[in-house]
Amino acid sequence: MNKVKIFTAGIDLGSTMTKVLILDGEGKSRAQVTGATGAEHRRLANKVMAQALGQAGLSLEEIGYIVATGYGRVNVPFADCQVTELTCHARGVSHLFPSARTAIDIGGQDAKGLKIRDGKLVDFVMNDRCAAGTGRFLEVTAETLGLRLEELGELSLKAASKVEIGSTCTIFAQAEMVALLSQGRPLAEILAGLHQAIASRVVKMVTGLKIEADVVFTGGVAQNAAVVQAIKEKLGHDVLVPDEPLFTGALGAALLAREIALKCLANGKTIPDKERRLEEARLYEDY
Amino acid sequence: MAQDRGMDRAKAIYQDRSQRAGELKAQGKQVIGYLCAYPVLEMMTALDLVPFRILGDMTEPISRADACLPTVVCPFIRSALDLALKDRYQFLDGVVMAHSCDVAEKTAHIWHSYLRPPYFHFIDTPHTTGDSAVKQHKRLLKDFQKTLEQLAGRQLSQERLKEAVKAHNQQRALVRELYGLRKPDPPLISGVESLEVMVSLMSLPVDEGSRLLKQVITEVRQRNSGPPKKPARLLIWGSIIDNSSLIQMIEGLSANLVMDDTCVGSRFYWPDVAATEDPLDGLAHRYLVALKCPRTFRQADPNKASKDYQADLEYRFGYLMEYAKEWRVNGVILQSLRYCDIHGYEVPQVKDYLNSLGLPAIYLEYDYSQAALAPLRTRVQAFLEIIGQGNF
Amino acid sequence: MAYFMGIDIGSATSKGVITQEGQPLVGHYLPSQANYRAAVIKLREELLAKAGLSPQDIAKTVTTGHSVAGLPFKHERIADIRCCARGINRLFPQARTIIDIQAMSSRVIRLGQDGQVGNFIVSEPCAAGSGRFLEIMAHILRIDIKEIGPLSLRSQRPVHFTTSCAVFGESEAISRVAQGTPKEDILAGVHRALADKLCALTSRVGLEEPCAISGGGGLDTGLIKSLEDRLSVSLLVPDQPQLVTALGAAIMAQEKEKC
Amino acid sequence: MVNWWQGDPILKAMDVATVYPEDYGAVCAAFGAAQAYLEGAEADGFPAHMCGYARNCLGYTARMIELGEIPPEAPMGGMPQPSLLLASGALCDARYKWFQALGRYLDAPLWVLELPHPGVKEGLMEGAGEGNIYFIAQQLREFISFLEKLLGRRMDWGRLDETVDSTMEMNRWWHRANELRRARPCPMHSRDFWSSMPASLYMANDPGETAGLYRQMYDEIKSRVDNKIGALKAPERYRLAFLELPPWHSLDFFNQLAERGWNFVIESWAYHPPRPLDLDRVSDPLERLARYSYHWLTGYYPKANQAEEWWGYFAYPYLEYVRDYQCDGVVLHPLLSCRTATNHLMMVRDRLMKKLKVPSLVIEGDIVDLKLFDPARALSQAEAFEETMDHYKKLRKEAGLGW
Ligand SMILES: Nc1ncnc2c1ncn2[C@@H]1O[C@H](COP(=O)(O)OP(=O)(O)O)[C@@H](O)[C@H]1O
Ligand SMILES: Nc1ncnc2c1ncn2[C@@H]1O[C@H](COP(=O)(O)OP(=O)(O)O)[C@@H](O)[C@H]1O
Ligand code: SF4
Ligand code: SF4
Ligand code: SF4
Repeated sequence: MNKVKIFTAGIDLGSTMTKVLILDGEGKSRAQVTGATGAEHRRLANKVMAQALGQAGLSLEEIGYIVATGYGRVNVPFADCQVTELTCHARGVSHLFPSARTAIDIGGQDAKGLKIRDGKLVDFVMNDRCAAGTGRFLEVTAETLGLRLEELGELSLKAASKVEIGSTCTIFAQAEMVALLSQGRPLAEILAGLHQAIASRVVKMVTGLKIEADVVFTGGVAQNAAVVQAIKEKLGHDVLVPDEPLFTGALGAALLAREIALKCLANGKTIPDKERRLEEARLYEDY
Repeated sequence: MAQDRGMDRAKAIYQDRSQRAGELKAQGKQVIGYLCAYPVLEMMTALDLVPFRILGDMTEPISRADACLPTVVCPFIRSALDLALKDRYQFLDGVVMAHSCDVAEKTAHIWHSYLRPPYFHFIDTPHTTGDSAVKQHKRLLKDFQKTLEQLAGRQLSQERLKEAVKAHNQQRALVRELYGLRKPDPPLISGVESLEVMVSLMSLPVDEGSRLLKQVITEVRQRNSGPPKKPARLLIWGSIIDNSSLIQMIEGLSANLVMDDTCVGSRFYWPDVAATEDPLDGLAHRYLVALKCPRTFRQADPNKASKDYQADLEYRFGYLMEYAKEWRVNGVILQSLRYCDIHGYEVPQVKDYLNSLGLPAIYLEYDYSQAALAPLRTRVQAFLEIIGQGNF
Repeated sequence: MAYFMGIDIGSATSKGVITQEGQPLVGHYLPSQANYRAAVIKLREELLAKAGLSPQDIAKTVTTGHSVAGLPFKHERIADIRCCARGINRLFPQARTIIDIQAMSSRVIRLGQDGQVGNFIVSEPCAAGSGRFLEIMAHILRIDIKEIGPLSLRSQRPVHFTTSCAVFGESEAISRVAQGTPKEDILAGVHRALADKLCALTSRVGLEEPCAISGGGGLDTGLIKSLEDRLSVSLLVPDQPQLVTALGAAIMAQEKEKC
Repeated sequence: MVNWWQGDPILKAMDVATVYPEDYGAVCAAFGAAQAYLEGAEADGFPAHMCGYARNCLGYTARMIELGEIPPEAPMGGMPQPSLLLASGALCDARYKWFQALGRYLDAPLWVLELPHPGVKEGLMEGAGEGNIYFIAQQLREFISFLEKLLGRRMDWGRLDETVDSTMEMNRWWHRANELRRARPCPMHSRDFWSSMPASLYMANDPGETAGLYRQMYDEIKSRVDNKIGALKAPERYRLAFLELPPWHSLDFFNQLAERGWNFVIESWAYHPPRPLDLDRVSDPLERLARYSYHWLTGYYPKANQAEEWWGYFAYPYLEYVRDYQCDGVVLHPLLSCRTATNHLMMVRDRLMKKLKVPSLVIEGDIVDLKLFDPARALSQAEAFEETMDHYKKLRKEAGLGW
């Protein structure tokens, strides 16, 4: 059935970043593009999509099926269907690492743990109410210190020891950090403390799933080597990180899109063909 | 298309619970507020007192209650107390509370101290179900009867009490009939509508409630505009749900909520009171033993020297399997309000039981606020995706 | 003639006041930024310059707020709650309750006689209940913090904000912006949410009138309005609410000197 | 688990050794070993807001069963696997729910003893007290027949009689020792109370021997009082009450307050023995036990009723304590994981202020979970609270309250 060539796309409209990934007829990645989901960019998810289409040299009509996921999935007018980021991440993770049984994903505002069996999501935990221990923590840090996000991890790995960060509140951890700096604590050690704080919060949350190897770590924060290191230490064993952890959700979405499309075709049905408009996406419905 | 007049009325009462109570008071009736499922309604009804269930209001921010209750207790109770402190329960002629859970017990004393209702009684409902506990419960109900009689200014005869038992049993039968209409696929009545009806029943005198129920049942049977068919048929278990927005959120996804085991729902109405020579015997037994809430300690056989965990689960949660079978449930939502201990401790055990039945379940904890629902939606949707994984 | 200095080292701004004969002479503040110590030293210099005084002229200095090690001048530390109470007492001797809204926390103080702390409660460390929430919102809406009060007062239809986390509140606001909700309605919603939190905090120690406001949050007219609505009282608002604690510190410096 | 002398004397008289998981929870917390067990319980799906003792016990038990032996890292040699679980319905839901939840791991029979918690007015209705006592005694009888079956031996009633008496004797000395703490300066700090109270509450030893120890303690405290020796090195500047359970993992916190002259002179009502009760004429030992435990809970009711305080057991006693021990202030410790020790605190705070003009400081934390307690934040409020205490001291003088 894989004879049919069909392009599919996944769009992961996260709280912080929008990610689009397009798969070609063979199921290989043809384009992947990210954009910030900032206050004004968020509405422009279509721009990121358009860029990805440009990269792939395709038009919207040529994409057989589009799955939207992430925080802003609920209203993406050019998607054919919405699937939660939990399912999409699980799908992406098990595609990249068929041996994965646990996945930890830390994004801009959420952190989640996924339990995967035979490539399928069977259980999960995620944060709510409080954004402590998420990527936001790092963004705020970078902003306060005038550093780039990419620098945080490496700097922190240089620390000889680490400072204990008491605040759990994302927003106040920043203030605490400032205070520590003014006490003359070395930057690297403070950063090490912050990374530890994120890792312990997330690992504590994920213990609720009874972690089993292999553990895969994804999401934007997985690009930060210090968090990866801290999570390894807390878990007491290795974790696998994809080459492009940011795209795991979008990849999962595109893979699901492909599955759905192929299934429809195999059953002799036409792919659900609803009208697509490449226009603004909304975050959540008004209700 | 038939006009859902009973449904409309139920909805109207759900939206403004105190209005009818006000009218009844104007007619000279006394309205007694009660918290939880444990105050014995029949005794109030028999003395011509109108039992009125005290609920919270999820949409109203809690501001006054924090002065007398800490923030680390169940937000439903905090909300109910908060409303009272804001004079929203001022119309009550009396209040009766029971030792349903720890927080409810303590709140009873706080309520009594701060609000000083004209009549107040606390029933220290036992927590075990052995013979001595049932006897103790009966004795406590006799004390309750004494204070109620004082309030009503007359004696309670066994005949009147038996009549009240009948009236309430009849209402329970009607509720079960209504729930029966959720068995077809798609169900004839949604979870949201069903909750609205339950809340309105708890705001009306028993006969009036039963009339409303009959009307609703007739309408629902005839309607052709029920909920749409959806892949998931869910059962919801757990802490009190007195506001439809959680259910609305769930039913806004690809699921119908077809059955519940919660306190403004089947848990409250399911068991009947047995007709006994002394009606207090039937009542003492029904409210302590037959009513199944995790606040009561029950186990398969207390006298056994060793433990069979599975048999114990079967004994405690077996009814959930029957619900699941009869209502053709394919997934269960376990929910607990944050800081609700009695449900919290139960969760892993209910999960064990549901696992043994092969029924998928998800646990949600929320803090009784509208804002908490948005993040829950992703969870519920992911759960529905897990149940329906074959669809991809 | 004796001069006294009070310095309040806040997490957002550091503030200083010099008093003369028990009356405020000059006040000054600057951002604390990343280095409290540097901020304090600079603040002190600028404050002295503003008053045209030299360090020797100051009979005693009290610092309050964050504690900073190794300050290069003699000073005594006193808890900020006490200083805040003294400050308000000097400005509004009739006040019985203070709602103090700082960047990182809020507190409600009941006053005893002579500006003594009668009772108090400090909010939990959560940004959703402090001035920080306002800063975040100003940032998202791309407006100056000074504008949020006047803007919010113009709102006709405040949005219903029920979020319990400042970070999520931020996203909620962002999506509101995306939906085209007017800024003033978003701000009024934020003010209401914050006022609700402060109201709950207040109820834990009880509100006795008259009630005064202090801290940087007191600069926000929109927040004051929401608080007044929520509490059904009218509030005493100092001209420079953010300087109240520093003023109190200077007053404490004088008290300490006496005994 | 603690059952306030309902079941313990019975177990003692039948030679059943007892182990108390709450006590062990405090031990794990003090040794810093609790965190892993708490996480274990969470991993098994128990919500994090539940009782720290319970989660510690559940996590520990899960690990013990998984290993098939006492975990090697367990502090003080660990807790052995029990052959009977005796739960108590007194004071909190958590406790019988928690032992029931142990059924996931343990194959041990479980028995629950209830203690009625009437309201003040309801408890004082005609016949109510006797009815409740009858119910307790009846339950104890049922428990004994179960034990006899389980153990295959008969109750030695003579021995039970003695055990009950020595239990009461033990508590009498312990109570008297605590009464001495009214002295100025107070001769015994809460820390000493917490380290001595387990002997009374967790009846692992012979109550007769314990009575001797408490008696010695009484003598020692008495001589301190006679010589005006206080519990602190520093002069006693403030006398305080601590409500409810302490942060077992951060007891150092109290030393820092002690340096400021804060003496904690009285604490959690629920950890204190009942006021002595004359039961000499009651010949049935079970009835004596029933009356004794019931008196512990409801002994304050008549006075609470007079004072129109409808929360007779958890809120009212503090009105008496704070007055009798002449406290300047109260430190309240709401526990994120315990409703029972927290429910009443706001109300107590309010009543103490209204009736006695005594202020309270609220410090949030937990008994076992150290992540929830921030000593630095708490200490930073101490200075301002001193001013508050000074202020109310003046007001009390003005109001003629006397201390
Ligand atoms: N280069 C990088 N190095 C380290 N962290 C990064 C980098 N890029 C992004 N991040 C982190 O990733 C987060 C966004 O992750 P993402 O998975 O896209 O979240 P979401 O789906 O919620 O938008 C940011 O908050 C940031 O902390
Ligand atoms: N002009 C203004 N309008 C409204 N709010 C303001 C203004 N200036 C400061 N604020 C508020 O005051 C807070 C700072 O208060 P401040 O008392 O200085 O805090 P801290 O002492 O912790 O530094 C800010 O978080 C902000 O919310
Ligand atoms: S939800 Fe739980 S804590 Fe709240 S009243 Fe019900 S049983 Fe009690
Ligand atoms: S503590 Fe901080 S991160 Fe947590 S809810 Fe409050 S504002 Fe949000
Ligand atoms: S009283 Fe509190 S600490 Fe004690 S067992 Fe109950 S819930 Fe746990």
